[in-house]
Amino acid sequence: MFGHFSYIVTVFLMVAGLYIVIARGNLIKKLIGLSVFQTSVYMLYIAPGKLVGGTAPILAPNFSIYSNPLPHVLILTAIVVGVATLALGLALAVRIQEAYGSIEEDKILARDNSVELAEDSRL
Amino acid sequence: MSLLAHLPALQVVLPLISAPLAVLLRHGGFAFVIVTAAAWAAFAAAIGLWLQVGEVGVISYSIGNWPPPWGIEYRVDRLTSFMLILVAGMASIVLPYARASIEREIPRDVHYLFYAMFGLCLTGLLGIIITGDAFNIFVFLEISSLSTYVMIALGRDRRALTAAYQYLIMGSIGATFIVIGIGFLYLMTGTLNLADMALRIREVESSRPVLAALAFLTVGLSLKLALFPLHQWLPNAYTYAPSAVTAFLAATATKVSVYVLIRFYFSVFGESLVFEKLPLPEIMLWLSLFAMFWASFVAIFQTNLKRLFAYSSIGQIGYITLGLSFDSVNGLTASIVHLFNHGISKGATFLLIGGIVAALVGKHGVPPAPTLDRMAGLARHMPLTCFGIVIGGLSLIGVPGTAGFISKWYLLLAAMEKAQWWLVAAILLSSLLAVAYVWRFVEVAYFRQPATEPEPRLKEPLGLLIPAWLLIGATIWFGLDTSLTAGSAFEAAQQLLGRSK
Amino acid sequence: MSTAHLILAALLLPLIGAFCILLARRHPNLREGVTLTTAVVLFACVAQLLAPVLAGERPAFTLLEPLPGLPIHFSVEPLGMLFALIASGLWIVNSIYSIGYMRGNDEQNQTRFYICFALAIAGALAIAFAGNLLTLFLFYEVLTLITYPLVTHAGTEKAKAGGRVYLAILMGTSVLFLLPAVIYTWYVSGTTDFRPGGILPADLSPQAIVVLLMLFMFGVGKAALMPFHRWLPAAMVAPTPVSALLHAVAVVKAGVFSVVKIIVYVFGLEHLAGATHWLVAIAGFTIVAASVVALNADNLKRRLAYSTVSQLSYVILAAAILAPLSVVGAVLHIAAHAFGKITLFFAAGAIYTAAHKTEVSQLDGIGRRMPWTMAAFGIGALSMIGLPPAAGFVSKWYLVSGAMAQAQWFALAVVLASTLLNAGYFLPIVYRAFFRPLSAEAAAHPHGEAPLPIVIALTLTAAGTVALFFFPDVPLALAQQMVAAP
Amino acid sequence: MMVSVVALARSRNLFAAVVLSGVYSFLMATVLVALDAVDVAMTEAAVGAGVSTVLLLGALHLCKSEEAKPAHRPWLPLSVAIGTGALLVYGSFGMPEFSNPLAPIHQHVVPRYLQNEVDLPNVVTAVLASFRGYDTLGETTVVFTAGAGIIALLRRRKKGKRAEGKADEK
Amino acid sequence: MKNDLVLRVVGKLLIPFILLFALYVQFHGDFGPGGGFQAGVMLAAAIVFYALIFGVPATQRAVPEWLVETMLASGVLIYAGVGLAGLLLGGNFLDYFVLDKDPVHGQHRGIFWVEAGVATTVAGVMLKIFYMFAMRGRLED
Repeated sequence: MFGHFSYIVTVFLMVAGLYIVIARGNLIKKLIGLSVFQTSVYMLYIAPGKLVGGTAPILAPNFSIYSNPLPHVLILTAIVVGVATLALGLALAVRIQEAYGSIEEDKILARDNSVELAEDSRL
Repeated sequence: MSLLAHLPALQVVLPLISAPLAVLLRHGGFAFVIVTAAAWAAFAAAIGLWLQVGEVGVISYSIGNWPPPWGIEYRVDRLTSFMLILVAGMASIVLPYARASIEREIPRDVHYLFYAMFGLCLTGLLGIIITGDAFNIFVFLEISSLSTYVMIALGRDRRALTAAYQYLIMGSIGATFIVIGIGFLYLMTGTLNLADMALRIREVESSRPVLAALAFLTVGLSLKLALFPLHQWLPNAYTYAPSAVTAFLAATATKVSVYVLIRFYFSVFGESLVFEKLPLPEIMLWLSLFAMFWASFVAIFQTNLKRLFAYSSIGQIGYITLGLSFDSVNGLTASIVHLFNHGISKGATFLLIGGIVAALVGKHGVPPAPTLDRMAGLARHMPLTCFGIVIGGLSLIGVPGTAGFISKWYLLLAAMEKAQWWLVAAILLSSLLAVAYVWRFVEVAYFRQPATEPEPRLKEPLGLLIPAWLLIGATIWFGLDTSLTAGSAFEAAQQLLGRSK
Repeated sequence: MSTAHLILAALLLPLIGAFCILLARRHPNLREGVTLTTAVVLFACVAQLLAPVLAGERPAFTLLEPLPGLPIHFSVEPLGMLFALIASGLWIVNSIYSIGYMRGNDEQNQTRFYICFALAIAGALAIAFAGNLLTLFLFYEVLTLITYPLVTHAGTEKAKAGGRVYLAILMGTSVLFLLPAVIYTWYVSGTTDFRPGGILPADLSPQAIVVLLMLFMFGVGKAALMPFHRWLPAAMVAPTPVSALLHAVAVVKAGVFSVVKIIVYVFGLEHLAGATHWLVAIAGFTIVAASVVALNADNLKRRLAYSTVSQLSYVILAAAILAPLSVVGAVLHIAAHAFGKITLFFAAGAIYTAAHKTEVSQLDGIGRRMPWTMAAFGIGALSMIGLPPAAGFVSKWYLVSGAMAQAQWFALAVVLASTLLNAGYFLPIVYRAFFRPLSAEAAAHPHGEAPLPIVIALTLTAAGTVALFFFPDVPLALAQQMVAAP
Repeated sequence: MMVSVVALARSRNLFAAVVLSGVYSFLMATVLVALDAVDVAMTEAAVGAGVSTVLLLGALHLCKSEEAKPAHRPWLPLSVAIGTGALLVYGSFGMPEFSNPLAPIHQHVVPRYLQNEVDLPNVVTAVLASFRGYDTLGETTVVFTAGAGIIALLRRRKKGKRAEGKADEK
Repeated sequence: MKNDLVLRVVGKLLIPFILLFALYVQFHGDFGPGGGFQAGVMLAAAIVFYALIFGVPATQRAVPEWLVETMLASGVLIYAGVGLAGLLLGGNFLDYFVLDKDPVHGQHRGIFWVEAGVATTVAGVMLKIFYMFAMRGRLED
């Protein structure tokens, strides 16, 4: 059972993150949740790579067992991608704030709907 | 070593390099020239690869000279080259169009960035298609996605921003799901190379992680390709993005996701696993049907032309996934060929709508929404544009003589093989819905008198018309001669299902 | 010039014509001139094919191959030959007529009208020469789409509504029934070519055959089999030349033509034995019901439209009887009805142009003012009823004898009843026209004959109707050849 | 770590949320170290705790830092999240035991990496830059994309604010 | 806080070391943890730090916008350039073996340049984003 503890952690983090993304109306909060969600995936990759008694995959004569380096590489990439996404999302949030004067999903939707109604009424 | 041997690498790297160059030069004109040149080069490369595949079969190119599975492999088979042609071809047609189109839609000082983004999007899509490495798919997926978000957000309407944001959230979730799926596969097989994976997955077939991976990949990709319940991002994104972007996305982005799905289903998991262990085909069948009817139905009541055709796209994607769910050569052929046919028809349609928007800009300062009431009596001023849209629409309906008919033919044939007559009826009924929404446009454009008094004469912007009509021509041509499209698709389908006649 | 080239020429000429019309749009005279010459040349072109076909040759020609094993293929066989002759021949007359009509009522967008007309003819010819189901289906749809702008020509709300019905029924039936039928045929028999004796595999179950036949019969909405006939009256909002050539000849004949062709060349007469009772019944019902409606219709064009519906079902009925003789009758009726009905429409249009009258009840005494027109109308009416000396008699004769040969008493009863009904709704018009006194308000607005081109046109077709009675040789020969060829 | 996340989910003050996410990243980094993923840990610390936090603060500086109460009940999102989690759990049981040297990931591809063909002690760097160098090129491109994209989005217009949505409002 | 003496001095002393450490991470990445990405981030961090103390305008004088945007783009170009170099020297794309007579040295050379490319782009992007937000902010209030 303990063997899967890391997986449990992962799952918990992921659920929480996903929940924040979907449930929260605030754009920035959504992004935070998104990053948590993505971070949880790191565990999924890294944890299985660990070998008890192994060391970091930096070769040295006095070590024989190393943890698996490949997941580390992948996750490095994943982290970078994640932060890139985050930055972009924030930029968008800022622009939305300027265009709508709010970053609350509901308000924004309300304003758009009013606009669309006006559009349709012209038809 | 001749350059031809490196076509797979050049295919992706040329557009990739063009983007930073565009940024370095910081000038719209140069950026346009560079990116367009890169796109055309990529198109040429795609054709070259198509021919090579015809000669030597599957091409494998190991990047960094590390043999797979240690290094990253590029793998080109029939389907790959077919998709490459679609994407690169669309790019090389849309770019010249964009030149004239974004003049009117995007502030001048970000033009060079727009082209850079376009180049990156193209890079990403090509990379996804051609790579033979699971994680590499994810990386390039992100390249294309991020650039797409930006391009959508560049739309003039402020709702473009929210649309882009919504897409960013849903897209990232989808991407993360895909990563999880890939992670499971990696943990079970210990490799990231798709071909290698396909071999090693046999040992752990139908172990829970593999099934979970299948589920995660399906959900994630369905988000990307806007399968029915996960499509919310698409209408807004298509509606408020700049016209050129809408056309390019509609023709390629979702299609590439479908391609990835096909790859994983048939090349990695294998049909036995996908179609026998899980109720996946049934689920997909029903979702597709919902998409076909619900989306087409919603489309009928849209007032904004772009949005109308956006919903029609969701419906058309339904046809594609429906073809997948049959798990037969004809069904798969239908899907693949419809990827292409719907790509060109819908791309052409959006290009022409963009032409209308551009023409309307002349009157109002900023591009107005292409609502139907603005189309009243438009055929008198812009005959070629409207006629083109009609042809595109006919192809969506599946009228014989247009590309859409070919896809429908194979789809119906596949349904008949399965002797599912109700399905045949469903497909036909849904295409009648298409008639309904296309004819809404026809009646308004041709028979309704413009609401406002004498319209100031609208001119048809030639620069926008030519690329669009290239695609319209293709729509008709590939409805009459399908040796390229249906031929390749059929071949690809047989390769994927490992069946010969 | 080889026969294959002739086919190609016959298909291309109208297109070229349409293009020239577009170029000449600024000069009406030149434009109409182009139309006429195109029509004449086209007819000459088609006529050249007649001799070889009569000689038993089957000129063929393949364009492209959209689907593996399914080319766009043209092949001229007797029936198609006849249809092509009728369509292209009457186009000449009709063009003459159109000139008089369109100018007489100075209609809008005449250029669009002439262009679509030429294209429609091209479509009709392509259907006539179609060598397999795919080609037939392709141009069937094309014809629907091209004629749509002609139906909605006026652009009024009424026209738009009519267009909607037109499109909805024709598209709907063809997509819902015809397309699956075609694909299924391809699926079970691996080909869609038209071959004498049919192409369906012998082991196809009777139920399947019946279902397939239903799909085909209702799928060909242009044949106006009830309950899918509504588009025809709806299409009457179009200008009369359209109603005359397209909705009395080209389009509707394309429908019944397809029906006959499918029954003979896809199913094969002998394979259908016992599978067509329902079809006989429905066709019979359509004949009678449509006639009854026509009887109560006061609007002249509407009455003619319903008469067309019933007359079309004659052809279907004749084909459904499955007797070689009756099939001959069907083929002949295609020709006979074409001439007769176009004459009637011409007359109706002439009345509208000259006197602006559209209702039957307004026609009292008009015969004295428009003797030529009403005389032609009379002949057309005779042909519809099936009395000598009009072509209708010949075709009905074969139909009846075929029915007797098969002991199809129901069919006979239907024919008898409908003959009476036809008489019932045509003769009163003639009677009114010649023997009733002018109504007061009609007397107040004096008018003479219709413009000369119109009169010429309807005289020609009337003459044709009579001529077909005395010399039915060519159609007969074609028809018999078609049935004879096993 | 879980605690911080829960707090994150509950807190309505965005500023607090940002700080919490920073903390969370640090914790994550430590865990990663414990799992021998030093490079990843380093990056996570630099990015998660450093860059992201700075970015978020920057964004907050431009937006309101209070979050409104969610109007609708969160049952649907919760169920979706739970469902996903359940699927993950389903998948994760049946995976090789934690740190099982016989698991395929340790058996198949990796051994060759550890043979140190490129003669670099830090295998991660070797794999990153050489074996899977192409991924890294892609990664760099992603970063570049984000950068250029943000320029495109946030570049100040000389001609003042853009007329967003005006076309439809009038 | 621009005119807080302590900060200014500390900053002046500290920043060079940060830069140094960044370079260390960059080049020592082959032996210990670290690499182009981390180095790039630190580089950016140092300059951001500078900006916080001496103000954005001063920083922009030290590290002008155009330079940043150039870094942004050139990083990717360097990376791709290495790849193409391998291609021109007769290997596959991103083939480092051919970069030197001794393949292993070739590898080292390739990795070195690649890491450099990564660092450049990352630093550029981070700075750019920082500038963007900063300027946005200043114009807001």
